[in-house]
Amino acid sequence: MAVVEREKLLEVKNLKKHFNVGKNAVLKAVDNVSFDIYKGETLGLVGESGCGKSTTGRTIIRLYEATGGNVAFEGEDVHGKKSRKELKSFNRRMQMIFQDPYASLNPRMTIKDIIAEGIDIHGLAKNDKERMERIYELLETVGLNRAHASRYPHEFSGGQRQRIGIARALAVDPEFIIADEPISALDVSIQAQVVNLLMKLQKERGLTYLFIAHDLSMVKHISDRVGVMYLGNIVELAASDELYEEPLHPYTQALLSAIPVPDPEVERSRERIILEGDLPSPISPPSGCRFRTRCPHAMDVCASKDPKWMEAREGHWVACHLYDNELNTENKQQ
Amino acid sequence: MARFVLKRLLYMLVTLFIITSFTFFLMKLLPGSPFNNEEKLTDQQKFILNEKYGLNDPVPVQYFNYMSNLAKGDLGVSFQYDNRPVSTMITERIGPSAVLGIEATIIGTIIGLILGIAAALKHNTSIDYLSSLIAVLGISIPSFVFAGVLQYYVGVKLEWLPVALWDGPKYHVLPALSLSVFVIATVARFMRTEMLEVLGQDYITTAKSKGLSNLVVIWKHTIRNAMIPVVTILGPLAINLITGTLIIEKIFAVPGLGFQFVSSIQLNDYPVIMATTIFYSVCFIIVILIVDILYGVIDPRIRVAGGKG
Amino acid sequence: MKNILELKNVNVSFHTFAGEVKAVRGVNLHLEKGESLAIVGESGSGKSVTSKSIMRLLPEKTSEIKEGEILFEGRDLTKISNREMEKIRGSEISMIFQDPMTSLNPTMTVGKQIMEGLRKHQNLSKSEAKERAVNLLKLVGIPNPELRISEYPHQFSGGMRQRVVIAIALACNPKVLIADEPTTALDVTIQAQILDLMRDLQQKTGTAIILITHDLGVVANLSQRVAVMYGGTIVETGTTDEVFYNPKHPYTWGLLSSMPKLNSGDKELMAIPGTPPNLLNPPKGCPFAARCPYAMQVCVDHMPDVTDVTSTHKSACWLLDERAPQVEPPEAALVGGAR
Amino acid sequence: MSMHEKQLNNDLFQPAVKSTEDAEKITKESTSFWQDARRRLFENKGAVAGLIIIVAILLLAFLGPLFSHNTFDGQDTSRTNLPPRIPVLEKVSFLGLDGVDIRGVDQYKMKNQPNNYYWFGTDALGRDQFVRVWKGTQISLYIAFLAAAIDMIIGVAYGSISGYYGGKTDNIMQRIIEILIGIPNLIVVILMILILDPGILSITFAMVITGWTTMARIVRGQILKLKNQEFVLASVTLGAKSSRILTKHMFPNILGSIIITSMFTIPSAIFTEAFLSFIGLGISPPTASLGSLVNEGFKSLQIYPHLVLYPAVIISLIMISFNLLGDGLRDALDPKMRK
Amino acid sequence: MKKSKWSLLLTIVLVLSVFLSACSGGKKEEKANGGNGSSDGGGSKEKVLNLMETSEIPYLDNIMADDQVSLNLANNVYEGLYTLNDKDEPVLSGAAEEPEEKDGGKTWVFKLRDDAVWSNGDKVTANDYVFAWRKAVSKDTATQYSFIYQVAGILNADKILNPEDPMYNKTDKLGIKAIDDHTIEVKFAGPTSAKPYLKAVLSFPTFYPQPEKFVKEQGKQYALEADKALYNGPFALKKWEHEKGWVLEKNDKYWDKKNVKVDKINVNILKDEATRINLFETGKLDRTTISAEYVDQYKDKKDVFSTVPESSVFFLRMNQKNKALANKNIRHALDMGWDKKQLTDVLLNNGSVPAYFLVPSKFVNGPDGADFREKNGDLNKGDAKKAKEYWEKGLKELGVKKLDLTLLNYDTDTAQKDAQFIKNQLEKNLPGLSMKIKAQPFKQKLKLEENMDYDISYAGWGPDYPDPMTFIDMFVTGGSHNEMNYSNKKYDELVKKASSETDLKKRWDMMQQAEKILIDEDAAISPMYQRGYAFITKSNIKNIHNHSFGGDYSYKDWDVE
Repeated sequence: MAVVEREKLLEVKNLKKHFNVGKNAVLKAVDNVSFDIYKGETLGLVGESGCGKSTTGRTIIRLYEATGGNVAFEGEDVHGKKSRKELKSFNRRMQMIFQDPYASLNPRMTIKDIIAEGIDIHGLAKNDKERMERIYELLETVGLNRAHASRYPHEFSGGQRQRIGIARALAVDPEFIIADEPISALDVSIQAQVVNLLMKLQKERGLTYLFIAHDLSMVKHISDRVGVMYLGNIVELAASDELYEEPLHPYTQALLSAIPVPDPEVERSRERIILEGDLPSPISPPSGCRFRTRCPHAMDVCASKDPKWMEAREGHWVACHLYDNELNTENKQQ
Repeated sequence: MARFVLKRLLYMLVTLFIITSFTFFLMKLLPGSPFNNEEKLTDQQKFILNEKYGLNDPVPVQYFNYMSNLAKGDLGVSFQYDNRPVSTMITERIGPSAVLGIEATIIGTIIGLILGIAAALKHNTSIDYLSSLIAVLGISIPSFVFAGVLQYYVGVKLEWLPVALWDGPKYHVLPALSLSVFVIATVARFMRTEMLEVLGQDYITTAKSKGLSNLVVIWKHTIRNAMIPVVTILGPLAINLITGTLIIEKIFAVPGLGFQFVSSIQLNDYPVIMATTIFYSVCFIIVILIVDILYGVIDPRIRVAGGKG
Repeated sequence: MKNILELKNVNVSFHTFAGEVKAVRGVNLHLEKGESLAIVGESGSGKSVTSKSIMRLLPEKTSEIKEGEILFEGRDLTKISNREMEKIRGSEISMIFQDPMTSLNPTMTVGKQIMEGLRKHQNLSKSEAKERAVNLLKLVGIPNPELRISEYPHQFSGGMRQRVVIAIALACNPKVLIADEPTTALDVTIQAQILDLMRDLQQKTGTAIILITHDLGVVANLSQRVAVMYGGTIVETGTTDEVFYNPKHPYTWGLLSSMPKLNSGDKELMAIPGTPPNLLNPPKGCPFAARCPYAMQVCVDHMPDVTDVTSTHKSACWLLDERAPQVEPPEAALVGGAR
Repeated sequence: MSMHEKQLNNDLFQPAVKSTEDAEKITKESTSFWQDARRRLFENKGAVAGLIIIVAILLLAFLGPLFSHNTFDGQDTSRTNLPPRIPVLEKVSFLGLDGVDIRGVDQYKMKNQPNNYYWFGTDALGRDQFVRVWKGTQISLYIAFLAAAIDMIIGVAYGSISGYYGGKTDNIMQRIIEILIGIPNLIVVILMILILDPGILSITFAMVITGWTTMARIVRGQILKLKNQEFVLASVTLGAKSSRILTKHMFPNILGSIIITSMFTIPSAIFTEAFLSFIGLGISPPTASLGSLVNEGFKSLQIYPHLVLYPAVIISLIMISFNLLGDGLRDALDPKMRK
Repeated sequence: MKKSKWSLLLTIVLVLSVFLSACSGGKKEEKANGGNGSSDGGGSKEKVLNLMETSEIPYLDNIMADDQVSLNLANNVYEGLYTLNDKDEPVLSGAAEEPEEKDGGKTWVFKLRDDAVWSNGDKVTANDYVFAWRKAVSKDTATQYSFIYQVAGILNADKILNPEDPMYNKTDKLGIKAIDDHTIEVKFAGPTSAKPYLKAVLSFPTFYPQPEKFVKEQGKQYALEADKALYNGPFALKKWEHEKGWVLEKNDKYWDKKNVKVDKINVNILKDEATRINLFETGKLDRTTISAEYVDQYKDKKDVFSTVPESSVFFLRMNQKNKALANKNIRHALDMGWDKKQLTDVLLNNGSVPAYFLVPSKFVNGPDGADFREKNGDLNKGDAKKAKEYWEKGLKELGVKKLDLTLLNYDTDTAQKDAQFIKNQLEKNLPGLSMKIKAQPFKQKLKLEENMDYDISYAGWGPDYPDPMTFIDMFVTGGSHNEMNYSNKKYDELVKKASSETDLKKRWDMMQQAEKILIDEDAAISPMYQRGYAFITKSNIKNIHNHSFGGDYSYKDWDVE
């Protein structure tokens, strides 16, 4: 295990985020999600669209008010009543990078004003000169140059925009960054630019990331540990190598086998686990284990009982009845 | 679906109640009495008249009385027209207004759609510019100017059609035409934008890639989808026409509701003001409901969403 | 084997307010009967424009095929009348689009949308067309096709919709199917289903497929031959194995090396710096020169010729010129270690 | 290949010197959103024509009255209802600018005014219609701009609050709008005129009281859309206050819609004022607006067409040009059109 | 569900088309049996008039009638004891002979005509009069013209109509009694000789009889539709399409039908003037009023153009609650300071005449047979120079140099034009004056006048009965129409005395003196003009004359050639 230093930066406990849709319908976008993030690591969060991974990120940073559970940042509760000052200090320490490079930059503002927004809000520059210097520095950090400062977002390519978004987040010197699908909208050749930049920044500044994506190969590449979400729940969480080499949860297994590999030979010989059907609606999720409707190993118990979130091996957590020893004692053959 | 309509109807009642109450008190703020010959009335007469119509009561009492009558379906009687029940007054006068309004809406919609579709299909050609010009002119020139010119040239000079009055289908032509100009312009404009939008959609490409001819693609795939938003503007537009248009009714001597309403306000004919307002609001709300339902008919996506909500 | 489709020196331009955008510049391609060819490239490389120009689906007013021939079974598609083209579309060549959410008409039942093409091209009666539509839905793996045929697209999930789109495309047993990023908008698990389905169907029907994608994984999965496009030109083509295991063009190297491999550990990804060229004012020389780590002075001003590596493997790069220095592809570009 | 081999110098096959900056260079000239919009606007012939007409009318409205020695209120019963007569142009008889009325009588001769020229004729009180028309244009434009301004203030504030705070606030505020639409405008207008005394201000207020609902709806829609845009969320995560989000992020982005909407408010305000004049609730004389001039002149359409012709033409010109400009602005400012 | 959307659409289309065809179909039928023939297209000898009104009939019930349309209709479809002839003189109609006077003129006994019947054949009886008169003063009827019973001085009328009087609403105490089926006895509160106009007043529709049985049968429905009323006049209302128009036909039960020349009158409601002219030009309308603009067009066509004087007088009220207007000189100046002739000749241009008086000319003749105006002539007539003198004197008395006054005005177009003219003239002729025009909707204007919340107001008055007193008694101190705080003891005295003076000559003199005080001495009002109307009439229509009070026309006398 690569993680030696185990100082918790963020603790998420039983986080819930429900949306009211219509009169009696509740969309349980995030339901009872718990995980920790350690200082300096990157936690990847993967899952299909609609599984609640982005909602999780946005709830952590208080873009959404949590319905239940709590989030502690360095032991301090993030949610609950806060003074403006406290909120502002959180905002400085926790930042976010967004998915859509076109929608995440205000088209009516120049790049310098976009990047300097955090500086302005938190008063991080004493004067205009200092402010401009900070902006130039940030631009250079993300591989852009001074000349770009006075231009408008629409003049930039997707990759450049995403780097501007990163510079904006960096402007307040955060400790923790939630990257919400930062590369999904980019071309392959550009994705690598952004990922490399993020990794470089982590190394230089000791940042901690929550990296949300649906692209498993990228997540594996960047993350120390990876959590897999399905329909509002985390179903498996482990160090990335372990997860990829020995996935426990049937969903994770299916997910991994579904990734197309850019290697014709591998592809030709690969046995896929093809999941039947689609993601059920999060408004009326299946009872018990939410994955059971598509699970190749579904048992009777899966329909009646929620699987427990347990540590199947050291540092490898899973929520699946297949690994519930108490349940499986009689079925166990080994 | 039934539940959805029922819920909406209930909700409509609440809105209606508030509009009614608001209008009642606003109307009571208008100075002057509702009596024709107010100028000549002595104080004694005023007292007697007010007593007869319950206008000596404090306004809240009058309001309560009105509302309880309303609940019983009694809209009261007119002050300016000999105790005539307001309900029959409205039902009598709505006929011509509605016929005219519907005719104008139909004419306007058809011509407007043709213009809009032509403009979109021939985007950035002279046809497009011509149709846009017609649309802009239609919106820009007051309808009474059209009406006046049509009446004078078609009616008096050419004697093709009756100048005015309301005696049969050929009497409808000029007023309906004058009214439809605005509809033509609005619909053409809207349709053009929507058509252009739909023409850029992926499913049009899909349809084309099936090998469908242009005509089929436009007819079956484009127009229907472009019509959906047009329906929304058509509803309120039609309501405005159907509930009567003062100026056109005046110029063509159409016995409609438009003039009635304006004069009732000018003469403080309280029951007529109230009834017309209620009538108008009910029409408005119902049409919006119909538009919503129609929306579902045209657009299956909304049908389901509506049914759930 | 005979080429069913052949593109010869195709040039396509768009007219915009800013000037002429040369989206496709001199593309040569061929497709054999029953094979599957992938066109790979990033957005703006001209791959979608190429496919749409085969179908003649580019906007009439703003675009123009400036030069070249598109031969379908020997007939030049750029020269035939609209009516003849309509006969070919959907019956001989059909197409699948990227976003199943928007490529179906929301106000028409799924069945009708399938039947439309059938009735037009095969003169089927309504009931015959319906039967065929049900069969098609069954074929693409939609449960209860009899019921679902009268539902509207919004009642289907994304994956199911893409199946419907495929059913529409396959309705008349076309000889060529052009799939324009058919899985990009789908989730991985659904993507796997669709890829499986397409491979399956190709085997069953023998339809030749042109697969347009930016995802090399999808290419490896589905296609026999690959054409890599960049800046409106084809920079490398070959069999899948040749392009993956013996890439010759630095752009192909870049593409391969910028993708993380599940088994490749924590090595830094090799990113391609910079951004793609602006086709409003395309570079005189190699379009990739500005981003190419191996660029030479010649690259900037002179368009490289196509060099045959093998009879099937061609690449347009000055590095293949004998005067150029020998350059080895970066380690990260080597797929699976095999060569 | 053979050609190149002859022409190309070996030196060219040296690695090119590049900096990463080149790769990130932006070749296009820097244009802000507004510059871009302005360019687009000026490319739209209709919009430019509209703009020119508006400017011309504005100029004439203020300078026009100076051309005449008469005041807008200068009555003289000896020169009533004179048809237009313009020097020089009077010689071109088919223009109808020779002072001869539609019955063929030279009114100038008849009313003993041989040396006077009234470019637009005179009205029933013998007032110079030329001066009155331009004064009326001033008033109409003033009303229109005032209405648009108030509409903007109320509509924008209402819509922003409703959209930004959302939830219950939004719900209640939307219900209020629905009710406002349901209450007959005329009652409100009459009440306003009673409370404020007839005049420009009361008319404007009366129109504005329910006229802002469209603006509010549009602003609300835009705000709702913007609220979930990622750049707004980014600002929230940076700890921005509501005021900052509204002023820095929301307003600049809805400004386009606001401008477009008010472009269409202006003609509708002029129309409404004309309608009020029609039912006798317009501007208080001797001040005139275009609406009241048209309304007054309309009655004698068949006898003294000049009384209705000029104000009607100017009203129409104003409407047309604002509509054209509005359309042009919509095309120029609508982000959807930005490609 | 899939099928239903099309069927729903289909249903809507069907319903619409049925609706439309039903509407147009209905119209065709009406045309077929309604016989909307115009004068030229009608039968060989049928004489048809095509006329117009500007509004719907508010009241078909003659007792309720309180506006020109209703009064005019009542005058032609009903009949009372007297009618006005073409010289506006009351002539016997329902009454068979002049009344027998008793009690020194305080009681009149009328014999009713034997051959007068309702349109259903029932005889018009004495009881019908008693029923109608009692109905007119009842508080449940609350007709706005109930005051006419006080004007006529019918016994107890004022007590019955006074809510504070113990006799309030005791309608059976009204001074009318049926002696037998054909005889009625009317009792008056005072001597009838002081009221030379009494017989004319009795020709007013509020005094017409109503068929008690029928009225009671119909209940609330009475007179709401053409067939819900009985007619005893020369014409009967045959068809009444609300807000569109109505048709009068010769009443074949009318006792004097041989003198009714016209067979049918089509009346359309036409609110727009251009439309009326266009209809006239296309031969669909026989007669219409025209406004100043069109007068220029038609005034040379002598065969169609005519002007008709009216007895309504328009004047400016000057509110004496305003300190400046309380000054007599200021008022004199304001009256003299503008050119009344220009107003009538250039602006109104419709036969109106400038007014230097309150009591209109050609309204009533005095006991000496001369017009009221003949002796009193023009009052407070002056020119701009004289006006200025008064003005400066007034300003000096007030101790100011400038005056701001607001002119309260109707919101009609013509009134607006008049006001602008006056403003312009006054501001030019009276230095230091600045005037604002405040136009208000009719009702609101009345309210402001009632509250005396104005400076100067454009007002008008039409006679309620054919006697100068209907004008003169308006301005007594505290009078309900004296909405300008005018008070002059001498004036009050004269009016009071004149009301009970039985010597008609003396009475006449007193009224003339009062008018002089009002205008010449006090300049309490500034008379503007006596209204006239300009008409265009098809040249084949003859014998048109109008009444100065009550219903405008008696179509009975009209003829089509």
